[in-house]
Amino acid sequence: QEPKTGGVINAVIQPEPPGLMLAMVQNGPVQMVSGNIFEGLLRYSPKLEPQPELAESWTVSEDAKTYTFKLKKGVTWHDGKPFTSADVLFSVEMLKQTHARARSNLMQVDKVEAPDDTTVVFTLKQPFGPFLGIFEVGSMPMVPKHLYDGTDWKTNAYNNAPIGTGPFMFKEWQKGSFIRLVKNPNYHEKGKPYLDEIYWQIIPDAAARSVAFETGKVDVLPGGSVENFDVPRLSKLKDTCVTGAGWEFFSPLAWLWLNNRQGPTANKKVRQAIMYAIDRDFAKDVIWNGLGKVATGPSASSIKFYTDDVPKYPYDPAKAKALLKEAGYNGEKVRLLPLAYGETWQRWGEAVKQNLQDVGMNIETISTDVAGGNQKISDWDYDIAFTYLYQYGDPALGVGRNYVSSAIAKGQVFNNVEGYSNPEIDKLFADGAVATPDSKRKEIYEKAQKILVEDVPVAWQLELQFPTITRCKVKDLITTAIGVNDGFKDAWLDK
Amino acid sequence: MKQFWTSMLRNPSGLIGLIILLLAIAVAVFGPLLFPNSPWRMVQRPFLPPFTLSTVPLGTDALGRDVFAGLIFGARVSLLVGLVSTLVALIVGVPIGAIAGYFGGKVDDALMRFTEFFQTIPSFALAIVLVAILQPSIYSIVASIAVVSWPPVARLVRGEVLSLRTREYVQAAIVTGQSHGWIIWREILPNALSPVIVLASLMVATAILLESSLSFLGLGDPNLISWGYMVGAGRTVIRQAWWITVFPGIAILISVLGLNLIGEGLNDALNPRLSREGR
Amino acid sequence: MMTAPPVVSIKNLRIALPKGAERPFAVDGVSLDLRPGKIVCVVGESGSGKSMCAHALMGLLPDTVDVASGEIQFEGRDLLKLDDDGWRDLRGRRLAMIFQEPMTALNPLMRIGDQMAEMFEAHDLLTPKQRRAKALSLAREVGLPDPERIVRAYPHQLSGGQRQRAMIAMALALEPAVLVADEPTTALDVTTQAQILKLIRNLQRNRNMAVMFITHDFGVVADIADQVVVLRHGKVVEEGPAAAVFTSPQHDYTKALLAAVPSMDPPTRAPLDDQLKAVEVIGLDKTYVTSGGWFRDDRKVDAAREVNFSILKGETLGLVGESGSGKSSVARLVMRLIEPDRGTVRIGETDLTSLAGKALRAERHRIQMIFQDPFASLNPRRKIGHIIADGPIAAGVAPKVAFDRARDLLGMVGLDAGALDRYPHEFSGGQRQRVGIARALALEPEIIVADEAVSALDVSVQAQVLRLLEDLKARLGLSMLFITHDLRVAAQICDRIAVMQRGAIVELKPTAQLFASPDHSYTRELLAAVPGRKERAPAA
Amino acid sequence: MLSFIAQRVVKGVIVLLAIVVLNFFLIRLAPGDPAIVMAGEAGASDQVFVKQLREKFGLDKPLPEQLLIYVKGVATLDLGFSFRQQAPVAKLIMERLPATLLLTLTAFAISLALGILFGTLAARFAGTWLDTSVTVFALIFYATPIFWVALMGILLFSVTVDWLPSFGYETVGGNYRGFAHVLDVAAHLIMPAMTLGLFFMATYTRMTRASMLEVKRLDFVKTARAKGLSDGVIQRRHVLRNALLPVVTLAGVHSGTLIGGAVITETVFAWPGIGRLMYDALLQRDYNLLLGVFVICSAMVLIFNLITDLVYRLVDPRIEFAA
Ligand SMILES: Nc1ncnc2c1ncn2[C@@H]1O[C@H](COP(=O)(O)OP(=O)(O)OP(=O)(O)O)[C@@H](O)[C@H]1O
Ligand SMILES: Nc1ncnc2c1ncn2[C@@H]1O[C@H](COP(=O)(O)OP(=O)(O)OP(=O)(O)O)[C@@H](O)[C@H]1O
Ligand SMILES: [Mg+2]
Ligand SMILES: [Mg+2]
Repeated sequence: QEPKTGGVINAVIQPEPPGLMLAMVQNGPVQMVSGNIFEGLLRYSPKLEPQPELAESWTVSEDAKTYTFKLKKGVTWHDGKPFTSADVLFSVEMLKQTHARARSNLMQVDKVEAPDDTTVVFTLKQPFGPFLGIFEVGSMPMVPKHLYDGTDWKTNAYNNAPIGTGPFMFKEWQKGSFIRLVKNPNYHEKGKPYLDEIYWQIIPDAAARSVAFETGKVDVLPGGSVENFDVPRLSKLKDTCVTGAGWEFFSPLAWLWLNNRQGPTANKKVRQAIMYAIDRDFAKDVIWNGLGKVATGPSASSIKFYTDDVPKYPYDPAKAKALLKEAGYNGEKVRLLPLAYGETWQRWGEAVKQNLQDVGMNIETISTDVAGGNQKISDWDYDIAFTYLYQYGDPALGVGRNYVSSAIAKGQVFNNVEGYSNPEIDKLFADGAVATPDSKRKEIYEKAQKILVEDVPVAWQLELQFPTITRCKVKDLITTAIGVNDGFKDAWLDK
Repeated sequence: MKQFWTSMLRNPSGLIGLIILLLAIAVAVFGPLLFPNSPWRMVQRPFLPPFTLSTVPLGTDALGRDVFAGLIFGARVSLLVGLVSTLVALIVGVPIGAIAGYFGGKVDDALMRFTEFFQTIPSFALAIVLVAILQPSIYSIVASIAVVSWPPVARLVRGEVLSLRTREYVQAAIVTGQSHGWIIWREILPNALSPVIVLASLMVATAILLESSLSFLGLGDPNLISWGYMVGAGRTVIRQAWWITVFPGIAILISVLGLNLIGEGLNDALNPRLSREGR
Repeated sequence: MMTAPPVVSIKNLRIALPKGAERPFAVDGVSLDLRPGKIVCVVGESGSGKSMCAHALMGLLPDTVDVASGEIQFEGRDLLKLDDDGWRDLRGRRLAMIFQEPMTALNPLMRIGDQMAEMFEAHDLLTPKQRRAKALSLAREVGLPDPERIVRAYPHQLSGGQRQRAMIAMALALEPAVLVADEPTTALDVTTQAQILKLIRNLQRNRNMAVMFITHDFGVVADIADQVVVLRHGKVVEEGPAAAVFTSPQHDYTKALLAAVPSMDPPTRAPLDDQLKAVEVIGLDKTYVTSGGWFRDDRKVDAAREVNFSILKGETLGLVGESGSGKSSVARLVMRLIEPDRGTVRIGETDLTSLAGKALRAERHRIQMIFQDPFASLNPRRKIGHIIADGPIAAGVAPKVAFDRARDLLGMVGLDAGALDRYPHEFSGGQRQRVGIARALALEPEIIVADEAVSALDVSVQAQVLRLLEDLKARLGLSMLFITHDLRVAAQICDRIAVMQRGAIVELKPTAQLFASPDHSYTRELLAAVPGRKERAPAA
Repeated sequence: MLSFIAQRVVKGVIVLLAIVVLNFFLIRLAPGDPAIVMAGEAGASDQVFVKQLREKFGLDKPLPEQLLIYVKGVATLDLGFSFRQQAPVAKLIMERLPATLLLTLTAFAISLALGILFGTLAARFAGTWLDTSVTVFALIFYATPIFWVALMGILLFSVTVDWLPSFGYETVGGNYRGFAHVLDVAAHLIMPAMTLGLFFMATYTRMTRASMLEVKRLDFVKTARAKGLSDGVIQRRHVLRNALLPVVTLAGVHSGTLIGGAVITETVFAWPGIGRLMYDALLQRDYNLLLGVFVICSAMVLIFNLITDLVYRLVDPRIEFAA
């Protein structure tokens, strides 16, 4: 079908982004809105293959240590200034200070150079398998040097009216109400974007969001904007399309942090018992409405080098009880920290608590808001805690960080929070990141997965799926592995 | 006393309110004995509509838990929160009000500034912040409800004491050489009690509402089931499973209504002057 | 003088009280006539049904009571058969009323002038402008000072007497045929009362109105009545021309009432010069300061200025003066219920003003107080026994002993021992006042301060209580500070009298001397204003 | 009158200052650290990064110093900077304040108007079925949790019949101008304002009823009847005006509750007011913003109180502005 030009889309954004300057703040909603304004060097197909965006083409040296990007010509910022390699160099420097993930991704980079206006060369300290996977807009957005260089970034006026190279330009933000983006007439891909305007509606209450969709006030509900319980009902509305695509890059995986340092969960048998005690199919079918998959181990099935040839933990309360007995557990209190991300997660916490109580564990739920929960997790002050994390396509980016002992550090809510420490695993992940070719990496990672699943450092639960719900007239909304976060440049309305 | 009960029982609204409250208390006290299972237990398939299975007469919620059992156990928490937080508010508010009203002058001034200060901060907002800071638990909820509800008690008691203090029988107690504590306790407070009791009955109602609002915002005690929690938990699925929210909602409505009717009845029974002339 | 035909004639009126009231009929078969140019005084004790008669005549009976039978004839029709519109037309225009409490009978949120103008508005008379002009002239007619200002003032800006004048102006606005006045002067000072009585009398004569005047004060009756009707328990027990009722009362009840009115002739008393001083008050000063806040001037009232007096053992000192002159303040200062700004109160050798806390509490039993209001002075939630025994128990007497003594005291004040276990509301006003006396005596005080101790009681009860006090005082050798605004009472009970005006004692003399030859002009004014002085009730 | 206002303003400032100090410590007591919250949202965090953020926010300084800096700011009407939202707190609040004022004032007007109307009716027909039904009607709204009424309202008026919009302040992208815009906002306002207003209506209904019955017994009403005034005039001019005095006082005291109640209403109806801003700020530990909202809310309560006091003083001549 031939795309049609024109039209306005109303999408829901939740919660209200704290700002739109992607280089400074990077939570979900910011990415979703700013993915239209800013761009990265690359995009990724649903199969996680790199595709050109601001970089037209790229080459990798023999020793896999030098990556040369050729930038697209004729790209301009929204204010008309040209986009050049100087902007890339500046962005790398700035992101190292303001963007935690970019900072750790770029740790491998020895130096970045710009031989000319349209060429950028990254030289690595050592080969880094997943290096081509760090260039999408959320991980490394390009920032206009001419507006930020030499200013106090955090108070720069353009933070509130960001200037990017993307298909849409920032127009208006009524706090608490909506954010309005308009078409970039000078966009570097001719004919795109098709839409005239995007309204991001800010509706804080989940029930109100589904009503807004139902009554036709919004056309797009990005993943996670309504409670799962509502998805089946909304999908049945007429003229409504649902897709689970657009999460391949993130492949969110949910698990329970188990405190490996102290308390009952320091005992491997107890951790295994927890795996057996939890009815994960129930969670998938009832709490997530059948969306997603039961996780088999530390890696989501869409991630490179995934294997399901690992020990299995089916729902088996009897075995769980036996293991607990073996471990000598007798009723010590275990604190469970659910995730304060809304109803679904709360229900899930209740179900898990009930499962664990059924096998004789003494569970006390600790309730906190997001901030309080993060504090407790980062202080290692918990026994069991819910979380879900993105995997960023490659075990070296999103998996290893959760299990290697070098990633143990107080004061953070990600990485090795559980305090698992196994020299063998440390070595495997260290090798895996720099090994070539891929077949070698595969071998290493499969071994690591087996060891981890046997040890149960954390209790893996589900590969999550956040369906995007749209009116069927919205076409080609999701074309890449980061879905709605990659901007609406391909989307069009079938009127 | 006897007179009080007869006038209370003769008053239709007071009677209805009393019946409702007694029923609710009976449910809270004896209900859980009939339901030995935890209300959190997932007993049936989720979203089972009410009146389909006699074992779960009011249907099940999103996880397949018995709504009826939740209602029964919830009565305990909701009433407990209502009663205890009111009690705490009285324990704080009555002495402050009594001391301010009795001693007057600078003491009064200081205590009333203090009270005003608490009244200036929007109460629900303060309650939210307090619960969030103390971490949601039954104790923090009771404490923060009490913190936001004692100022009216203090003001009411102060007002009463202020006017009672100048009564001749109080002066008589002073001139017969009785101590301040005795005078406040024996001569003043018993006579200031009736408006306080009326206020207290309304405060219990307000506290139940407050608890439900906090639960609605996800600031309830995660280990205890309460009506507010049930409404909050069910609201996202209100479209496909109305019963999850409607039954606890009605439970809240009826108990709050009952308590208000009691308040009305108490008011009529304790301050007969007002109601006598219904013209 | 020919007797004119009555304008109003109440026949056999009977008003039923709701079930459970103390008696079935508030008013039981009352008949009386009102004639133009005549004042009919309705007298009787509290609760005898006086107000009910008045309200029935105005059609303002509360909903809870019903007219059971009878009729009220007025200008050829029976008022009791009127509908709401009929009443509305008559009220204000033909029938007008003045109430007892000038403080509360006016709407606090409306200007005086507007409230007067409402009288015309209610009957659709005149234009708004004329109404205002009329209000002004009415204000002038009832003798309100500075009428231009007064019509624009709000009720709280007027004194009690001024308010009552405004009420009268309102009642007279439409020249009604009948004026009903329900205890219009009871809440006022003697001096103000005298002025208002004179005003009513004059206006009524000029306009040839029929007046129904309700009072319980025989002095007032003696001053203004043409006709007297005596009510008791809702029934008329005696009726006749004023002179006849005063000189030859027929009914026993009337006789008793008249006998109970204290005389203005002080009885002769033995001098007490050789006694020691029981109380000595030196240079008491007290100024009430009502804080006006940070940016406002404080309001100051001098309640006591350089007050000096002493009371000898066994003596009764009277303290008289009009309302607000500072009598109660002096009493409270002497009792140390409030702190003096300056001055000393000495009881025997003890300086009470220098004590505080425990030490003060230990000395308190030596001086005790009897309060004015028999209702407000007893804690409604404590039994009589406790009320009396609490003081001794607090002073360290064993409870058993204290209760035994309380029983004796009840006997002494004329109540039986069963009263110990009952609550105050089960007693009449007179009985409660006896309980109050018993409480004061329980601590075996040397001095008793009685602040208006009999003012709230009906004359007959008042006489009994006064006798009781005299008797106890003599038996126990007490001294007494007796505060009253009623000079008749003071005349009967006091050895010496101090006259207070605006916080200062202006004259202090032995009673007989004060009545015979008052020195200060204010004392003279007070004496002159006592109602019923000329006619002099024939009493003991 | 001016000095009265001045006095109240000075008192208000002192109260506000106390609120600032108390809340400052209260909020800092809360577990949770804005730096960690933000770092977490960035998708990864390491200690260097968190430390940077803490320095940026000034959270590394000792508490008393932080307080001093804050109080100094407040004294110069500078409520600080919200690092999360990358904007001055005052600006963020001012963006939201009009919506909240519109909502609360409308709700206030609705509750007062309906409450007085129903209270008058109930008092007029006290003891009859009308009295009972009015009282029960008002009570039901009082006894039902606000969020519940809101949800039902949305179900009924937005979903079932689609008469009223269910969220927001105006039709986004509607580009209405002039009167059409006013109508649009009004349509959005009806449900939230009603929900909030109906809750408070019950209190005013009862208060008005009780107060009317009380005033009716007073002597001056008898005086008015003795004048031959018609019942309507007596009710309006004499009874109602006097009966409203305690209602006015109550209304002032209530303003704090009203603003608090707005948190839930604003959440359910996506009303872009400061109630929601506060709740979001709390969840994100946006200290400066949270404090700012508290200060502004308390200031609003103080202003409400001042206004009711002024109204009271204008209505009741017995209370004077100056001695
Ligand atoms: N509103 C009422 N409802 C019921 N009973 C009443 C009411 N008002 C008065 N009574 C009763 O009616 C009787 C007569 O009362 P009324 O007011 O006429 O007495 P009064 O002679 O005017 O007394 P006072 O001198 O105290 O004013 C009393 O027994 C009183 O208790
Ligand atoms: N607590 C108080 N604060 C301020 N002013 C007061 C106080 N008590 C009394 N006053 C004022 O002091 C003055 C004297 O009052 P006091 O009660 O002593 O008079 P009184 O002679 O007993 O009058 P009454 O005959 O009416 O009882 C009055 O003007 C009164 O308004
Ligand atoms: Mg009377
Ligand atoms: Mg006095």
